[in-house]
Amino acid sequence: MQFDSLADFFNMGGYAFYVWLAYGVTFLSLGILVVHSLGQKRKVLVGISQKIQREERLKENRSTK
Amino acid sequence: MAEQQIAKTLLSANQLTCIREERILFDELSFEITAGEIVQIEGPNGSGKTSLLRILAGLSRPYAGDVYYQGEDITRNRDEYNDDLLYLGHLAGVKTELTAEENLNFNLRISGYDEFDTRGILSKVNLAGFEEALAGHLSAGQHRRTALARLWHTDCKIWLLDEPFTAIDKKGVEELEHIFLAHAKRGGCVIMTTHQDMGIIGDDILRKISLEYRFV
Amino acid sequence: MWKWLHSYADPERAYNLSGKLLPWFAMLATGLIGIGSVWGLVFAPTDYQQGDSYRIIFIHVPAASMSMAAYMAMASSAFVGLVWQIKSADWAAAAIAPIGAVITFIALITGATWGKPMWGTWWVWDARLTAELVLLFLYLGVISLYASFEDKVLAARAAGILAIVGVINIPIIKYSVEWWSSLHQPSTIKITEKSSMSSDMLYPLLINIVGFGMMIGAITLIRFRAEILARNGMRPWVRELAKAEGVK
Amino acid sequence: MKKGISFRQAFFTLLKRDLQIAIRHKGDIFNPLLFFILVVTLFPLGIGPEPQILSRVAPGIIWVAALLASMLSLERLFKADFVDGSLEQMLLSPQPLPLMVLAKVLAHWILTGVPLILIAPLLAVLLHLDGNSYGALMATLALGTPVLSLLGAIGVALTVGLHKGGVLLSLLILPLYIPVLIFATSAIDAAGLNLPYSGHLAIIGAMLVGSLILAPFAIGASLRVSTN
Repeated sequence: MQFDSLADFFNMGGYAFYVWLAYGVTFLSLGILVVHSLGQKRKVLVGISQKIQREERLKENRSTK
Repeated sequence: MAEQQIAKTLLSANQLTCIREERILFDELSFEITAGEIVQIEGPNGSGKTSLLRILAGLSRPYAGDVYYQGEDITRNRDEYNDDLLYLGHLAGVKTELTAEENLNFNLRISGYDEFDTRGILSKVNLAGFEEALAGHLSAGQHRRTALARLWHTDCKIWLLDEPFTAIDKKGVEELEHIFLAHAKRGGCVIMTTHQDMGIIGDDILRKISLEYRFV
Repeated sequence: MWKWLHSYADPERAYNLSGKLLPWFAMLATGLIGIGSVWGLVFAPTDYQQGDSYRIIFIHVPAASMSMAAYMAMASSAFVGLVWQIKSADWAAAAIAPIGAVITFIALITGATWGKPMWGTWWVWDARLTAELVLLFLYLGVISLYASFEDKVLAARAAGILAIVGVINIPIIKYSVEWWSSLHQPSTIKITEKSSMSSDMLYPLLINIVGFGMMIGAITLIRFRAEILARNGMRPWVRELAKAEGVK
Repeated sequence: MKKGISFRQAFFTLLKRDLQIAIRHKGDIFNPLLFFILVVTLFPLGIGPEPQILSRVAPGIIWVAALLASMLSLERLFKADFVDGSLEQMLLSPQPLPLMVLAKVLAHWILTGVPLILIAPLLAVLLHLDGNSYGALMATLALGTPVLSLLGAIGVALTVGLHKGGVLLSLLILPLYIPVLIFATSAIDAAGLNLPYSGHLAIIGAMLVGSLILAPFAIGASLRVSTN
């Protein structure tokens, strides 16, 4: 353990702003990337299921004519 | 017997699948085209006629499947295949800044011919007198004829023609039909898409490949 | 020789295989990055020259090294896709691009926040930062080219060609930028990690480098799976998945 | 009806056609040149007219303007051919595609690169470029602008089928231009200090050879994707 107290740790030897900015930006952007990537799958599947419904409506239209 | 068949097969499509915008246009389409055949690809708009023609020409890559020219994959011996292929798309490939004569001259030279009578060929497609007119000033039909003129001077066996009769008058269509028949008789083949009825080439000669509009 | 690759080129198999791999990558990534970062932030000794500001190194260096590695991975995947016409490889390349861009962005930002206390300025036209900036442009080029094509099969092929052109140019760009910065700047204001790093500093760094690699792998798998689904919307097995999802 | 066209003849046939079209369409030659001149004249207005400052930044300004002009003019390299179908015909001609592509890029360079090289000394005078640097300026432009055309053509070939070109094109190819810019401007700087610059030229020459060999294949592959 390099730091005597929690306050000391957060202070980062006076470089708190830079160190926490760097770590903050890193984990924030990684988090956004992960969430966005995870969301993609659902978006794609919902898009496809909507397309299937559209196609079925089209088919019904054709067969009733 | 079998050997003879192979020798005569010019082009064969093997399990072609084409997908556009996540829609299947056709799948696992296989056929063989032998020397002397005139083939019409038919189907409603959006059924993939042009796509099929472009795949056969090697311009588009199918989602799956291959096209074979004389038993070899066309993507492997492209230069050789192109040497025996004449493709005319719905875009004419005619430069508006050049005259009809210059256009034909260029098209023939780039196809590899070095001796030809440009004016004679142009007069065959009724463009006599228009040799020095800029293609941009020609009418739609004349513009199209400038591109079609190549058919009168070629030894390519495989003709792929996308809507060749567009903007061509009745007499012109007849002339084209004659040249198709002559080409087929010489051992070539013609594969085309068209919505127009043909007068001379009857259903007994014409082979049809039908595509359907598919929803899924 | 490449037959084994072809069997995984089947989209459904690739989808299932990557689904099996994903938890391992994700676990390793979170574990390693967690250990490495805590070790680096809390337990690693303070640098006697740079004080605690040097702790940025534990994310800056992994991000910087992985940004280049991700580009290589993207380009090699694109190369496989182009030469052997394997579509899954094209999709994998398309999946890596945005991740690489984010990693490069992180390398730039952490470089700047490290530079401010060290050099007294946020940005220096240092060879490595400049090369990193150019790399970001290359990534953005690939991403926006991919986004510009409506037909994603074509988009992946076009982006693949660009990635390969980029990978041939990267060494030239890197070399020229290094040469250029040595020409214009005294070499005193370069970040130089001391080769004789104490092992207490080195281990967390190495752990984080591996962790970043695993993380890129994990996110690539996530995006790759979504990409497979999007490109195979007409296949029955995808439709089943979509129907199940649509009911929810 | 024998086929007797050699590769050389096919190359010059295409080259001649492209030059002929450009001569009937003069705007394509003059507009990029005007753009080049305009960009260069904007800099003194922005920076100030002091000769020392201008002569210090002159190599950079001329080269950056040359990059932009080359990129702008390249946008039209394959566009017309794509729109009227000539591009498809070129891809289907029995001639090797990289050769055809090279002919088109060469025609384009003759039409836009050469005038740019010829006008550059005039602009260098306006920017008070150091007297010793003129040789280096011309040499780097002569060796460097073909590299720009070849690399740029890859980007153009990739985007020719897209509706939005300009901004995307710059994102694709400007990063690739960086090495040329670096070596060319430092060659001019070195010449200004009376230092030898043959090493720089050799590197630019190597880039030219490398791109002459590799770029036509990349351009060809890109065109096949774009016309798909």
